[in-house]
Amino acid sequence: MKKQGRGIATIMFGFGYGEGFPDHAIASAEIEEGGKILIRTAAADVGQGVLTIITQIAAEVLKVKPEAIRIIPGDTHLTKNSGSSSATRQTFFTGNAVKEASEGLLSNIYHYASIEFRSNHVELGIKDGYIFRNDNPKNKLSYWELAERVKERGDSLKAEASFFPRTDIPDPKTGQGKKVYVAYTFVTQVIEVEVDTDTGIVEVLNVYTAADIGKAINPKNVEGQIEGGTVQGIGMALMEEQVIKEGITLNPDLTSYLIPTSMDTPHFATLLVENEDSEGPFGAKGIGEPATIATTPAIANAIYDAIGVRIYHLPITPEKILKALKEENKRGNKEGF
Amino acid sequence: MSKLTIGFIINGQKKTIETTTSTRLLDLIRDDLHLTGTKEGCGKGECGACTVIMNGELVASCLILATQSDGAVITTIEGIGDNECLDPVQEAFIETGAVQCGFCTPGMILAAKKMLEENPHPDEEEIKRGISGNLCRCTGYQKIIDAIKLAANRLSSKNGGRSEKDD
Amino acid sequence: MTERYVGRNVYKVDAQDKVMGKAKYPDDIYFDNMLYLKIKRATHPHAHLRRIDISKAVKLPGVVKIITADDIPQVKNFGLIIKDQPVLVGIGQKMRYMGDALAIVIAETKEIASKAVRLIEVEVEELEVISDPLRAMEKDAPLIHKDGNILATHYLEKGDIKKGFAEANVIVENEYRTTFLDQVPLQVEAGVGIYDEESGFIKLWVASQWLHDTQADVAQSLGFPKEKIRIIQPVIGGAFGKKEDISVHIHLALAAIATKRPVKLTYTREESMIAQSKRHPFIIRVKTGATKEGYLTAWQAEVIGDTGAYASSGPAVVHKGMYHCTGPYNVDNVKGVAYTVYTNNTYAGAMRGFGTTQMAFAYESQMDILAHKLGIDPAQFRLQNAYNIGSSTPNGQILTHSVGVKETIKKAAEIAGWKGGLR
Amino acid sequence: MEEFPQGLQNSKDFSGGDSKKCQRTVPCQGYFAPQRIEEALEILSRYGKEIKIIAGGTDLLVQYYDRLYEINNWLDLKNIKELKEVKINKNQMIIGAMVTHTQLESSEDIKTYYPVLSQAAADIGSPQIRNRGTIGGNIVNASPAGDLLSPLMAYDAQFKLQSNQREMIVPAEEFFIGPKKTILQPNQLLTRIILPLPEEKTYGCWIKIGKRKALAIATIILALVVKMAEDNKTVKDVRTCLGSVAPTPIEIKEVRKKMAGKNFNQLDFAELGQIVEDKISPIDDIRGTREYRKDVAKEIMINALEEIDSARRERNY
Repeated sequence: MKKQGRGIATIMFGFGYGEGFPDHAIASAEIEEGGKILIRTAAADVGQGVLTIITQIAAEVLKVKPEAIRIIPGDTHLTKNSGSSSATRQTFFTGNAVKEASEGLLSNIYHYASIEFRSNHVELGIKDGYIFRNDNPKNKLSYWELAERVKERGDSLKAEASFFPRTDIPDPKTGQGKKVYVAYTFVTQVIEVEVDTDTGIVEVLNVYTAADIGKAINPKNVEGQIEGGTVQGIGMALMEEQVIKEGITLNPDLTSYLIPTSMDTPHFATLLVENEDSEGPFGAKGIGEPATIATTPAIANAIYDAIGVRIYHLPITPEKILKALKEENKRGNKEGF
Repeated sequence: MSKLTIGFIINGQKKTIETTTSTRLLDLIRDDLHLTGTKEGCGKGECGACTVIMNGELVASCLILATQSDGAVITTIEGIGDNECLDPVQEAFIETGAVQCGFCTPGMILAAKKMLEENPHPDEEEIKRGISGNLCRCTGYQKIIDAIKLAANRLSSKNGGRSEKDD
Repeated sequence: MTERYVGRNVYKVDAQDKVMGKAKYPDDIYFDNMLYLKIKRATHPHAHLRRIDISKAVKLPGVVKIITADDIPQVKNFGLIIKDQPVLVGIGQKMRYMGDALAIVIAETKEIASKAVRLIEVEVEELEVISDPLRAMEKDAPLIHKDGNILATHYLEKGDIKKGFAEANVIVENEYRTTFLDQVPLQVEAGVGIYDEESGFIKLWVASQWLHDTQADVAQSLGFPKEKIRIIQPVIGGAFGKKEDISVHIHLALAAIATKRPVKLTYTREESMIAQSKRHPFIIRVKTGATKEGYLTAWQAEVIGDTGAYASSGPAVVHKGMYHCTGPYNVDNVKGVAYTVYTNNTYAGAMRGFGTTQMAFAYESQMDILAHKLGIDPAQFRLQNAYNIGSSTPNGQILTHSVGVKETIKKAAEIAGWKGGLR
Repeated sequence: MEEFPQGLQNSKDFSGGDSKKCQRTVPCQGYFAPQRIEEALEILSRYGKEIKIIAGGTDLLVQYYDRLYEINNWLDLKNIKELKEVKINKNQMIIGAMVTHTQLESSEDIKTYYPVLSQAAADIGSPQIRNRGTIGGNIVNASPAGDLLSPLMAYDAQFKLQSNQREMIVPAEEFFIGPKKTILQPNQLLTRIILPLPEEKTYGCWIKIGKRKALAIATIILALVVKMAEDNKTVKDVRTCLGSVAPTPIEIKEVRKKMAGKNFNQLDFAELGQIVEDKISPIDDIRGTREYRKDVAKEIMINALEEIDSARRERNY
């Protein structure tokens, strides 16, 4: 018999390394020859899209098209430390560093342009990579022309910034601290499942997600993180387990360690809660890790809702479900305590 | 292990190449021809990253001996689209955000292309089945499915066909 | 102010290269005259290495060199937090899990390297294999590392836990267990290394989630100045925590130095799963109290995290899990302890959620069980306990801004058509 | 900026191939791809155990992953056209050993006469695997979880085995002797699969339980084929074949006794399910426990009987 159920889970995730661990990102922005603005950062794009995010941030601040931004691949000798692509920290940390570096570069553009135009900053306008006096917009200088003039003055048009917020080391006896993590991301998922009580097989039908991410720099990217994280969560909940017995892995390949396929993916509906009140760039918070956390418990709760038994050991395999149902039939009560 | 010479057509080019009896088609494509868009994710036909089209069929190149490709016609991701003109499936992958780490992408695009050739108007279940031999660990598949729907729509309107099926 | 690019679905800047198959991942890099490496790995999960015989392997035509621990006495252990992981296990030293490296085989082709690995003979003196963290914590358990099997203990204490449970009308207590997971990034560990004799530079093309940290670890292990280790990031191919640790890096550097030729090492999927980090299995014992009106009063958690044979980021993972033990809910009285425990399993490190993913399974199950016991709608129960501005986390951090948790509960319930009547 | 070493620029130039004609390999040292069965048998007789037969390669290359060099000689059947045919000969269906799962899945004849086999082929692995994997390979590999094996047994399949000395035809049931073990001799080739054309009122049901929906190796397989008498009510004969519950695919013969001659309406499905559960003795492995397999065997037997019942009733109208 097939039974449907619905479960909810709400999670928090304190992101960044936190706990007083030095956590910072360094980035620079410079006008380079060939009509590009070069951003240097060592932030690793593992697929999550940080290079796209910082392109958007730099383009926004510097008022140029994203195509004008160039980012070089990470290289210990050409880029400075941006910290790791982990701890859900890159949008917040490197995003802020790139924003500040871009703002620094913009300030320098105003500074040198005000010398060229013999004006003060408020009289200057900026559009699409050009700077001009508002009273005479036709007499304009591109960033790259300005960079040439700056070079003639023996200077260069660039800026570097770092973002290095403080956190506190928690008291070792109590774990208490004033600011242990820079900020928290919150996610709620409601998940609907169908359980086949003959075979114990669970199908995840629908996933509804609301995520408090402060501000989505790129909404599609955020959705992609949530969908991908959710499907990893489906794997954790229902099928993934590296079986290590007496130190030996019994299933060291993708034939026997199963991850979800396209056939296992559910329908998604996602809503982003954007209060824009975080200290991240444009109010953004991280989503990488929080995207996967709520899924497993929401599925566990949905299975309980469907069949009235609860599984305490992951993954919730068909055999665990059938076994629990059998025991449940014998006992005839709920929750089991 | 013995050495021998084989010939085949890959991405429209004839090649004659010396290989061995213990070389897989995947090794030939990557190590000898340096067509590195074809990836190795598992080596056991489970992940689909090594997918190519051989003699009109979608295949896992890690499960084929190089010698078995003698006389075959092969298309890899490098044989699809170019800088000036991407394939509609490639375009759709970019537009819908179907690319994250990108490692599954070449195989996924070939699977999608092949499916759309055989079934220009797939519904969602057919799409899922068509790419079920290609694992993706990043996207949760949804944006990939969206991309294939978008490409199907565009291809069929270009061909004057009917619009996408409801699912 | 409306933004032009922020908040918009700008196309991924690297997507075009990826859809065309042009993006260069670590395994896609080739040099002329390149050699291939394979690693001979442990033959037992817990044993002293007594003898390693490479004589047959070295004679195989096409084998250029085989490096064992004897060849590299100067090389030091590595590790993300604690330097407890050997580059190669030497004679008289211990192998602590099946992924430990015993020898680096360098050959003209992958195939020859694979053959040669199988020709290496190893003799070991077997020790008790500790696969269960509860066994590892027992007093008579043999030590995997000399300072004890409990690598780290962390504590959490807020309010008065006794008082909290005294105030509770309902208490639920359960044990939850999670298992080893693999991150399964589709690109396995791979890379290419070059040593430039003249400048003394080592160049590595290896994916890393944190370039500069990896550089520092490689440098300290090899005894090189940091600036002589240059790491260039290829396109990564997925990570999810698995590419924080050292994998091919030091072996590539050693082989490049030894041969003065470009060298390449790509793990098999099997090797990646056995040798490289896992998600920690947690045993979570948790006790939660609430009033009959449905407000949480006390939360107690004990966590045992199996970190396998080496520390990696284990101590940080396990206690971060504990620090999130209550989820986003107001609880005045919290108590916790977290043990990070060595075993002879594959070492566990970072994976998406860093300990909090395992913990959420426990706390959100507890919340559900409580809601059912109290007869309160599960969404409503979460909503009435969820953080506000001014709430205090288990660490006692007062949240001053950006607390949208209640909004997420309301919105998720709304789009799901949750019929519970949230207040 | 440090550039990545590029692929082709740094490597050997292969453009030399353009001027030459696309060459085909003739049988040569280490790799043989004959065009006729007789040639293949001749090569086999010469090499015996020293040659590996390769059909689709979807099992073999997994098995020999990372040590393909251990195989010195390959006999590739890809060029033997007659092994790729599906044809009806009088009252028999003849399927060549090189017929792929995709061919099986899409063949209208197979779909009509042997729906259980057709569905089993459709449920194998993935498109990539179905395009290469063959029925002959699936049989010869003899995995206890082999998807096609139970359906073949359920349809009373026979296998034609040929050597250059003689040929023989064996029932599927006698072919499998253990996990990955068959009676096939090193000098023999499985060339054809022979299925009797089913009688008109034959019903079938295919159930595969795996741990995920695609690319799954079966935890348990059930192929149930029921032949009804003219009245469409009386059971004439039945085959209840299971996979992944024993070292070889098996038939539960006790079900035959219980069902034959009975009116389908009066069958006790739960009892029949229980027989299946009682008669199998599966093991615990990574894909499922013994207990789970026994429990599920019963349930899917009941489900299969229900499905056949409703198909049967549909045909009455």
